[in-house]
Amino acid sequence: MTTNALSARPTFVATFQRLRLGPYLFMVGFALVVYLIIGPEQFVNALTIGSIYALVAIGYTMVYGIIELINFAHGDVFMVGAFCSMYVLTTPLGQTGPVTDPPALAVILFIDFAVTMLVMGTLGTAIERFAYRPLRNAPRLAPLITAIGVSFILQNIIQIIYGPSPINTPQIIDPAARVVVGGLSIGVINIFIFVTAVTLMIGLQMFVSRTRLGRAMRSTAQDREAAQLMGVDINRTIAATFFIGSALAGAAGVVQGLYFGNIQFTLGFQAGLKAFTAAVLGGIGNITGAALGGFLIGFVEVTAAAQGYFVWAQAAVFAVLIITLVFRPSGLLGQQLGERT
Amino acid sequence: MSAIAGSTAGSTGTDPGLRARLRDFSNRHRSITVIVGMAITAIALPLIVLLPPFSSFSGQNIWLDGFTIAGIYVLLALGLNIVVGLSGLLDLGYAAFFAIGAYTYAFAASPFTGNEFPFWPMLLVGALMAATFGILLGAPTLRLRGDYLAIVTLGFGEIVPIAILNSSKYTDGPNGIGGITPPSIGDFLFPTTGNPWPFYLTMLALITLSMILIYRLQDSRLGRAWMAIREDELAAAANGVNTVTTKLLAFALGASTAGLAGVFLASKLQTVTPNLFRFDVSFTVLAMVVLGGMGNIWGVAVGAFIIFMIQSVFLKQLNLFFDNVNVPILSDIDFLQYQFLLYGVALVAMMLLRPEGLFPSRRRRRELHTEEDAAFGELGDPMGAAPK
Amino acid sequence: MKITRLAAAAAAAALLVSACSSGSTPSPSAEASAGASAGASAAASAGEKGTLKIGVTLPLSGGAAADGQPTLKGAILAVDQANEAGGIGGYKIEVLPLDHAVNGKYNEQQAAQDMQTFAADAAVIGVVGPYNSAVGKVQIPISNEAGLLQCSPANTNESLTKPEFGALDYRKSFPDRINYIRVAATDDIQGPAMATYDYSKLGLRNVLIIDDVTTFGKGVADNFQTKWEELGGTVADRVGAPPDTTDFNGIISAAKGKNPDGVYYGGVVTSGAGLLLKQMRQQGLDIPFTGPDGIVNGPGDAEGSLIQIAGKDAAAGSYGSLAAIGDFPGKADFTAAFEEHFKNDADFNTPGAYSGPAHACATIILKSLDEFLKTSPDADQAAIREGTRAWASDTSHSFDTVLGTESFDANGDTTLPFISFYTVDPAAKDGIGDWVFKEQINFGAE
Amino acid sequence: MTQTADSGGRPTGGAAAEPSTLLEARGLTRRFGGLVACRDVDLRIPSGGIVSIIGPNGAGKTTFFNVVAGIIDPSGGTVEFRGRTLISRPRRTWLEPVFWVLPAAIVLLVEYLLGTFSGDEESISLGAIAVIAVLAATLLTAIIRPRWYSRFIDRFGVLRSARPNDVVAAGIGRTFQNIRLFQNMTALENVLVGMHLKLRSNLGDHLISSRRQRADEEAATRRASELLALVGLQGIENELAKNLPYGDQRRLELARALANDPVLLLLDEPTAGMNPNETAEMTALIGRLRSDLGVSVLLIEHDMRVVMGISDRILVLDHGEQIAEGSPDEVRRDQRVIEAYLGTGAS
Repeated sequence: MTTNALSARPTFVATFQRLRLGPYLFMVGFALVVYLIIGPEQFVNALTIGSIYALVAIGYTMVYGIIELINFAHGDVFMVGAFCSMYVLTTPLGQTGPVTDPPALAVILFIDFAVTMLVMGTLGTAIERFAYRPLRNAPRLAPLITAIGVSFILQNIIQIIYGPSPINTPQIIDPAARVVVGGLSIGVINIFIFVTAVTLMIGLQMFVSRTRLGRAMRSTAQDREAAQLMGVDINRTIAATFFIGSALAGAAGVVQGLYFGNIQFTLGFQAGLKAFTAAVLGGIGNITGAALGGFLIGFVEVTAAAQGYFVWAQAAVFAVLIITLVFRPSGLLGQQLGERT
Repeated sequence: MSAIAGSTAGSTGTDPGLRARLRDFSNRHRSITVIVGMAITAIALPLIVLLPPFSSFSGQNIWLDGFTIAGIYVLLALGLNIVVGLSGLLDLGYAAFFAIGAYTYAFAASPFTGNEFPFWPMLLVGALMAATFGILLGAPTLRLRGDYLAIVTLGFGEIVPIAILNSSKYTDGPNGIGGITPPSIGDFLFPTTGNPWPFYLTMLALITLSMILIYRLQDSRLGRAWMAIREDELAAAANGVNTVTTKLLAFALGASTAGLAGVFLASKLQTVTPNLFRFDVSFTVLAMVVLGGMGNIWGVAVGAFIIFMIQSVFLKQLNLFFDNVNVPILSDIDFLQYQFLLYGVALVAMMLLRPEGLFPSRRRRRELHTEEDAAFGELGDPMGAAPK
Repeated sequence: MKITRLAAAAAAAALLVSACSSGSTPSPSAEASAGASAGASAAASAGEKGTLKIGVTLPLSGGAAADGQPTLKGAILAVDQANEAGGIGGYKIEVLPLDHAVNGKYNEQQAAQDMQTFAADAAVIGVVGPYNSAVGKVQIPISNEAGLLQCSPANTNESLTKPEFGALDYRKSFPDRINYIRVAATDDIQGPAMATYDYSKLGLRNVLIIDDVTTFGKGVADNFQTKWEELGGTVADRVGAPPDTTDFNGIISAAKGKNPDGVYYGGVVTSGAGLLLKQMRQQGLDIPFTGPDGIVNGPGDAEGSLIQIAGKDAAAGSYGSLAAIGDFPGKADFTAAFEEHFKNDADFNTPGAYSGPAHACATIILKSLDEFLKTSPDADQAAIREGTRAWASDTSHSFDTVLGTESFDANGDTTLPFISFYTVDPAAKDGIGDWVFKEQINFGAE
Repeated sequence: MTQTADSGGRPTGGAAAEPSTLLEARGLTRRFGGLVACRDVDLRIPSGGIVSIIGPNGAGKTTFFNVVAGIIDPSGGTVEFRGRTLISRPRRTWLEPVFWVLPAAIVLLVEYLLGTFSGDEESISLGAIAVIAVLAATLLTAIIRPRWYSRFIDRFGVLRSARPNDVVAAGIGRTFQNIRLFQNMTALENVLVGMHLKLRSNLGDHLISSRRQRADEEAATRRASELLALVGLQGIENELAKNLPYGDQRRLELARALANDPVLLLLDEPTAGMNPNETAEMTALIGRLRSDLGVSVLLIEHDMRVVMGISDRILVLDHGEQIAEGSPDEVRRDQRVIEAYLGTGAS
């Protein structure tokens, strides 16, 4: 997934020019333009929704990077995460509305995130173990179809448990609470979401680049056989990848619940679609790219809404996807695909 | 190629004359097989539904009407089978082409536009329109690896209804287009209700035709190229197969079949609304193809038919049954509602346990027995032992 | 060539088959509903002349069940009452309900098949339904050709009946033979009514109009907007938000800039009215939230109701119109009868917004049947079907229903186009929060 | 069949008579990100010659192969085949998609200027249809790639290296190091796929299953069986490829590579994993291919006996670098080669 990180070492300058700087400049420029078009308040909205997409997109990109599978079920893992978080907040923690006392809030949030991410990670690993691993050497189509099946199953299980209609989740961070930053009043929740997302991403980035497991992931992504020869436990590595990706999706689910205070079993489909677009946009297999892509999608969507073309927002997102695939299939940060198949 | 296989199954293929005769024979046989098979179906279905328990559900006319709608899905499945089954490309936005076909006819023959084009040529036009959009979508994306296609088609399948919804000026948006003219032969206008036979027979004719054509494609060098791509795209390219054009052809031909089905749907319902073409149609058809046995034409057709019947009749009857007998839990479960759960479980189970589908194609079983299958295949019983 | 021969052969077989096929066979679903009604009508000595059926076509499963089931029970109640009273002209009446919800959402294709079923079943003399206007568009061509009386309790899209909105496209076969009538007022009344209410009663001047891009939502919103601009109100913004929208923040922030003093949401709760309201309040947009009957769906404890999703305090300041009579004369009795009749049912045992109208529809069909049988008691089923249709669509006839005395104009629209207005009272229903009736206006009187 | 064979235009028999250059690679380079898989490799294959590439694992042999076969683009250098440049570094490929949308864009602009979109419904829908049609047409041309189209984009400096199928069309067949047969297709079908470019029937023929189509298939099937016989696989036409024993799979792949009557064969370790007997047979077979069919061969091989046995010339790679090139004896004596092998441990 971070192939360019590896290859960056020898000719650093070249890589620096070729891959590193351009996209970021583009990103900054894009953000600037968007900011000028839609103004600060909408910009905050975009960043918030973008953070959620980014978190989900990372899961896609990691899984694709390591086993080249579009994990269609990932969007639904995110959805299940939202429901899991709701369960944790309501049933064991007995929350209903905003929590005002900061320490208590912190504790509750920590428990909520920890439990949800853990459960979702496990779920993701289980899915990989039972639905994908048996098909690792099957034709490409097989796991894709299984993934779709798994996504159906997750959706319907949730629907059976919680019914088809939308469910309220406790917004323990008071959605009305606002702080004034530089003359602009921003919702506390928005700030919280953005910060959480960025923290998680940085954490992940460090994990992947510093730890042993992270290195194992990168080498597996590069060349599974070679990694195996080097003594990397492929199954364990892939399982770990799924765990992390799904955990992040779970975190995104928590955030979703906190932000909108209302969740539904159909949540996963749309979110998953946009998140995958984000992953492709950023260069599939590249974590930073996925993050950037997520925010980009957020910008596109909110800009459309702000300009009064809300109904076209979806279409705009996919237009972006197709254009990317035509003109830069490798995405913002991805490296050129080796095989031209 | 399966023609050759069938023919050379007996001989070791040293005598070209014999082989040639055999292949001609089996080739002619292939089309006849389909026609005979469909003819049997055409006559058998109406008779079967006169027997209990079917007769107790509803009258023959209603059954035939249901079969006609089921036929639309069979067509869709046959088309998607070209893309997914034969060429191994995952198309998740198939309903979009269905929609394009339907709206093509809606524009061609409805008070909304004021046009009054005849139905039969529009079948072709609808197919062409769908194919055109298939090319428009496929051309940029088919150069990339397969799974990108999956996501792009998924997006496309989302965009088309959105586009139809929001360009009210041309499509009357969510209202859809009503008052579409039903087909007519001479002065005989196909009746909307009462007598389902005209639509029923038309649908059977369409299916028969598409099956024959698809078989011919499958047996051609194009069909071989498709399968080669499905098996190993790189190796296929390294053997002179232009993967892009070949994949694009598969995509376009699949789309055109959907367009055909769309035109028929429009003329049957006499109303089209964007709501008819949401993504669950795409996924239902995909499930049909996978469960029917990817790449196996008869299998897919039968699979599609059975699945549609299950979802539109069996599950309903199940509900009613449990409502009547008041089984504690079961009577509360609404089976219709969990249709997609069943699909999901089926898809996963199918891929893990029986990837060749419910009605495995002869190819997949050939290693087990060659001779009798060759003979058996020629008989081509509609239960999906594909006449190869 | 071969194909044509095949066709010929099949056609021949067809004749053979249809010759020996016995017309219609009772379906277990009919038995089912019969069982439902038999409980009540056992005592009655109805049915010496056999049974006739009233079809009910509604979305009855999944998310749509909340709309369909209470409506269905409204019709069942009417029929059971009739059977208890000794049936109609010696006939016992059965309710034959068919569900056209697929995956919990109405499905036109299925609806069309159901209408085919009714049309083919000669014992069906009338149909109650459908619920969604989009479904009506698929069904009316069929029922029109079959000459089958169809009475919708809830369809409000004007194009279904009014030629000037293209209704003739849907009754092509017999443009002058009215077979589709409805007791609900059309959107070209409901929308403008709310516009007037917003303008004069709530004193709004600059509204934000959002629709859910569905047949119903967009239609009613368009009608609202037209009237609104006539009245001299200004439209802060007109936005479409597809039913699967969850994030309205973009829209709201954008709208805030144009400081609207009210919102009109053309759509239903399942397409996001609740989420929109919730997010509006969160962004501190505390302005009246108004909408059509789609948003008036039950008290704060009802699963998936506007009040429950948005929260009762956020829901305060919401106003909804209902395209039916709010407190019709017999409302109290009706509610009592309804709850009494279905007290044993696990769920949906209280009347919904369209139970009354459904009851009225059934009553109208039964009344027409009764009147026709008086004139020609021995008519065969085909004649009964036609006779019932004819009597019901005759503009000179009127019907005493729970909603009051209904009659229909030349298009089959009710001559009692009542619009009633509701608002959310957080304190109502002992603190759960519920919609409370404000007032109602008869736009037929204008 | 014969005339199709000749249309392959290969120098029948008298290949050795005129040792003209068949394929020439100049300064072929390929890097992946930072690491260089092969650098400045020069190679010349005389027609009718057998040239081998040897080198320790990871020396970039297969990369070189894939570049020549058009599977991956080179980062530099060119490959000329029969005097015309086949492979070269792609330039400005991003420009091509621009040409796809350009015509449609122009039409759109023109319509806009003509005020189509302020006009009535008719004109608008017509305008839209026109745009879509143009776009579709452009894309189709781009995919079919007629000569004039290629020349056109050449003029704008868009240079796209040959795709694998172009390479095959030019008359180069190949096998893979790890066998890549179409597992679920029969042996015969595998060879028939290899014959793809020789069959002339088109979509129309398929649909009406025309006489031409049938004749085509007939001839193809006959030829396919001949090829199977040639590599010694008589009578397994209808075995699924995946059910064949390893050695047979290698031969089948060879037969498939021959199906298009190539002038040059790229064989990637044809004897890998074979026992001595099979190896000997395969070596003999390769020799026969040259003598009987006059096919030139470019060979990657680890088995030195094979290499020294049949090669005219040998190219030695190590870490992507070309360290030696010459006749077997020269190479055998070359100091760097010995180091390379001893250094990394001969395989």
